[in-house]
Amino acid sequence: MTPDAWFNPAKSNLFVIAAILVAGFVWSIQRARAGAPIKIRRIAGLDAIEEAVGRATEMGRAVLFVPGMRDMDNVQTIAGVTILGGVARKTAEYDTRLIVPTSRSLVMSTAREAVRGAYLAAGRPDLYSDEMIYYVTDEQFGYVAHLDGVMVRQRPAACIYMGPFFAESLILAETGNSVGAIQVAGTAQPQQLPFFVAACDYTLIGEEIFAASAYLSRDPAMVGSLRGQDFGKLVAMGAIAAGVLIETLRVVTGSVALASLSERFLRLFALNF
Amino acid sequence: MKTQVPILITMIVGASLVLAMFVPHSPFRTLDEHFSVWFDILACFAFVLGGGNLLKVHLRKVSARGKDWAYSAVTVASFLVMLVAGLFKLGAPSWDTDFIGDGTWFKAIYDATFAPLQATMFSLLAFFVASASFRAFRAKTREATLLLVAASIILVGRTPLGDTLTAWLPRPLEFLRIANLSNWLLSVPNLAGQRAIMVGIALGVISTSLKLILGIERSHLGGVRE
Amino acid sequence: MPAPRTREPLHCTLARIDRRVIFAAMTLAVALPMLFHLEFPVHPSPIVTRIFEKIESLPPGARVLFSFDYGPSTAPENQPMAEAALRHALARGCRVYLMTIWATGPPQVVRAIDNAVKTDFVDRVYGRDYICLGFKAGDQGAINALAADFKGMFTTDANGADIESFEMMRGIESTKSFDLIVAIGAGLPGVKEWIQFAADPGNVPIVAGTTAVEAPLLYPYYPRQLIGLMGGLQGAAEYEAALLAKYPQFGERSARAIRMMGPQTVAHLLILALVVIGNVAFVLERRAQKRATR
Amino acid sequence: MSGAMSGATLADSMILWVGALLTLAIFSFLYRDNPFYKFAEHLFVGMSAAYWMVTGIWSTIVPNLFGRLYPPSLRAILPAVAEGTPNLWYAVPLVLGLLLLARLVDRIAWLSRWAMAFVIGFAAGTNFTRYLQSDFVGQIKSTIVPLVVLGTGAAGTADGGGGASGLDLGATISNIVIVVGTLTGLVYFFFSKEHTGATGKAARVGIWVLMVTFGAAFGYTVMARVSLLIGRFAFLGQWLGGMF
Repeated sequence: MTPDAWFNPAKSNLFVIAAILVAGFVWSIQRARAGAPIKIRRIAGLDAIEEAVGRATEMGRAVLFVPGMRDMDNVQTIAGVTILGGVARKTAEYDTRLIVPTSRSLVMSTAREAVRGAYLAAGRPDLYSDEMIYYVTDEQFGYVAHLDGVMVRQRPAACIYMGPFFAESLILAETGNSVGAIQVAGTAQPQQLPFFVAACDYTLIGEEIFAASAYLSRDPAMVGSLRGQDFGKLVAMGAIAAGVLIETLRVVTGSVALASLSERFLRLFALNF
Repeated sequence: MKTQVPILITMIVGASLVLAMFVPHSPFRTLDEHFSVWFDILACFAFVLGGGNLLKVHLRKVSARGKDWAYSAVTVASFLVMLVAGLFKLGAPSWDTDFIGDGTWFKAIYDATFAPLQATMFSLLAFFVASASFRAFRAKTREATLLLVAASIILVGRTPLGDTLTAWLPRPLEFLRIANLSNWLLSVPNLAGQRAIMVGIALGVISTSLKLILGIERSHLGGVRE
Repeated sequence: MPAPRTREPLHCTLARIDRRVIFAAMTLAVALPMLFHLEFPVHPSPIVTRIFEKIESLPPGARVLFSFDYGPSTAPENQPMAEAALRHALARGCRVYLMTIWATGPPQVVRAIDNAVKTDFVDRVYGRDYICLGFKAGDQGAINALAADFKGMFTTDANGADIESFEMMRGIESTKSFDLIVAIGAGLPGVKEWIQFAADPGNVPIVAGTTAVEAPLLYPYYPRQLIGLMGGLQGAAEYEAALLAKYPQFGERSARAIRMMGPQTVAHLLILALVVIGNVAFVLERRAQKRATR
Repeated sequence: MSGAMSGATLADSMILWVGALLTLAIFSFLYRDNPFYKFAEHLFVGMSAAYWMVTGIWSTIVPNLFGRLYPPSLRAILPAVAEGTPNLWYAVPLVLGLLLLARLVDRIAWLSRWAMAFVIGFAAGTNFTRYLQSDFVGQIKSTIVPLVVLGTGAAGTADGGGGASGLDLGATISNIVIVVGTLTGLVYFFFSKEHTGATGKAARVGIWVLMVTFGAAFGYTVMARVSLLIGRFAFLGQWLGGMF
């Protein structure tokens, strides 16, 4: 490869895979926009958010929303802020107090835009104030110490954790539980999922957190993108199934032709073609 | 201006970074690296924004003399002390030395307060793990039972006791020894689960990125779709 | 359950247990074994034994690169494993090269030198038998660069002395020049990056030690890409046990993880007991509910 | 443990004392919220915010912004960098950074969106490629394994069953579990199909695999957390040992 070429041939397989995925997404989105009906399965964790906000309203207590421990360069954080928009729309409709402490000031800025937009869309811009969303500290456990303090002193009726979480997941969920809050969590950090699954009432597992904004908005283009995600999974499953079949036949038959086919097939998924 | 320009910026920056993977020609070749540094710089401006906001919130509480205002004063004071110690490199022999080098006030405060506070908050987890085990890890369903069984095998398998408990198993049943069982659990079913989660997350990330680049997802801009 | 009318059912009593009782139990489960120096015999498992055998097979003078990729917050887990492996390599007469790609790592390297080299191997000469290279920024990029040109990245040792002035640095071109990499890590960047950027591309043997949290993520690499793995405190204790069986002269100094496994085991048992009690309460409660609705 | 205090300077023992008292203040939260915890919490928040701000300024803004925009400005602080040539491209992050601070002034706060748009675009672009390569394509490749393993002592399985010839039963079972587990796990995440019928059954198996994964993670994490607590108790022991 010459350093000044306009295309890197070592990445041509990745280019094709990316093109297939993107085409699948765009096609699904276009079809949805054109009005093709798309069914989406129930995601219990997201339905629970409405229930949680409703309960906070009944009890006259606040909703605490935690968008995770990373900055806006993390896609999970972006997903978290998008879900926050949906939550804010509900708290605006029900006139329920919303508390959003953040551990990054960029997240604070973005979250303010999202919440302000939601209150406007719900027709209650009068209820919005910047003070609902504030920066605490970038330090993981300093932030956790503050969140614990907020929970025991303000006793929110609902705690919603959406975004990237690390060791603190259990401290938050257990403290939230001790004040009797209904808790909904979602993260794509595999190591933290068992703690959320065990200690919270509802948990969005892995990919589900990225489906949330589409699910909440019910906007055709967004719902179409979920279809695109499913298409991607089909591509992955098909590739695995085909590869496993070739490999198994190779081992069973010991054929040389299959060995070279299997090698070529695996090369399609090499990081440097 | 308020919505269209940001969407355009996101689109250009995002799309050119995706292209950069396939196009080694300049300027794409070094785009990733440069944008990373730019982002780091922006994140540091964000510290200033965050610090400003923190001061604003707590100074307001102090001046209003509301409930717990004294604690807000603690936050303001500790923030300013740490800031001055660090920015002016107090205690350092000269300006060209490390801001957190030996002998600086910044390091002394860090060692005395920051480090133990952080480690202690971290170790609180052991207590919460205990209370969650009692309260939350219940065999309510078949799924929950599986989680419990897997966790128990690892918990016992990773202690000297587990070894002793199953060391009597004869050779043909060796794979049932708890150390072997926990190894298998980790390297086989655990691996399969991790993979399924990883591929799913990758698709979620790709989809979200694409929606951002195409301008479909804009709720972070306060954008109700027009 | 035929409980006397005057007493409340067992599951109600259990359900009312305050969190603070559990917290107190946890405190005692850790503090008492520490106070009374409770110890259990530790037997090395295969995944740890393979590391021991690998280092045991190295000839005197072999070059071993140690990377200390962790900070003080996980030192209780990582430090004992790092020191045990370091003692072993020195006991075999290997030349050891100590470095870190974590900004919080240098104090840990210094501690290992104080605890292991300067107490058990006073005859070893700095620059001939061991060297402290210090910290290199750049995360996995740094590993990538070391795999191409080692001395281009480390132009000096940790004290700023010219790298070429040390006898043991002669002939070191890249990470391929080493006979073994020992990566002790606590997260990202860490063992995974050492495998991906140095061990795999250069075909350099690698052994590792990690925190318990990281360990499950590394199993996919064992045993093909990773010779052996010390996972968490138990992994460290197993290595110490293997080391002491062959080299009893290190004694108490190399039994820190074994000592810590006492409270660790009791705490695990407590957690298991809590899970069991919680589930007993749950079953009783469900049974009582069924009876009430019948 | 004890004896660590011998030869310690006054500053060292002060650091130890403050650290020990703050450790106890945080632990007191386990009993209930109280003024000591509140003090430690507010101290932690203020100090750590300043810590990150100072670290960001000295380690990034100074060398990477000023150091590249106008290196001679750093002659007194970072002499090694001061000889470099100015790179005017770094005016862009400077401008974006200033736009970000516009948020502090209500009238022009919307300007900060431009800076945020850059951050979001950066996130979208880098994550798209990174996840495509190592998590999507990379994981597909690793899952392509034969469902039948021949020979003995094949590496990669811990149970090492199997006979002396022919089929390696242990490795075969392991590979089948890996492939079936991964595929059914993926089925669980399907959004456009309700979990009924065959999909439902596959998703059911998928969730079992996920639960075992979570159990393994739980077990190992418990172990790590307990080790850290032992470390903290050892620290308190050192402090107590120094007192007597």
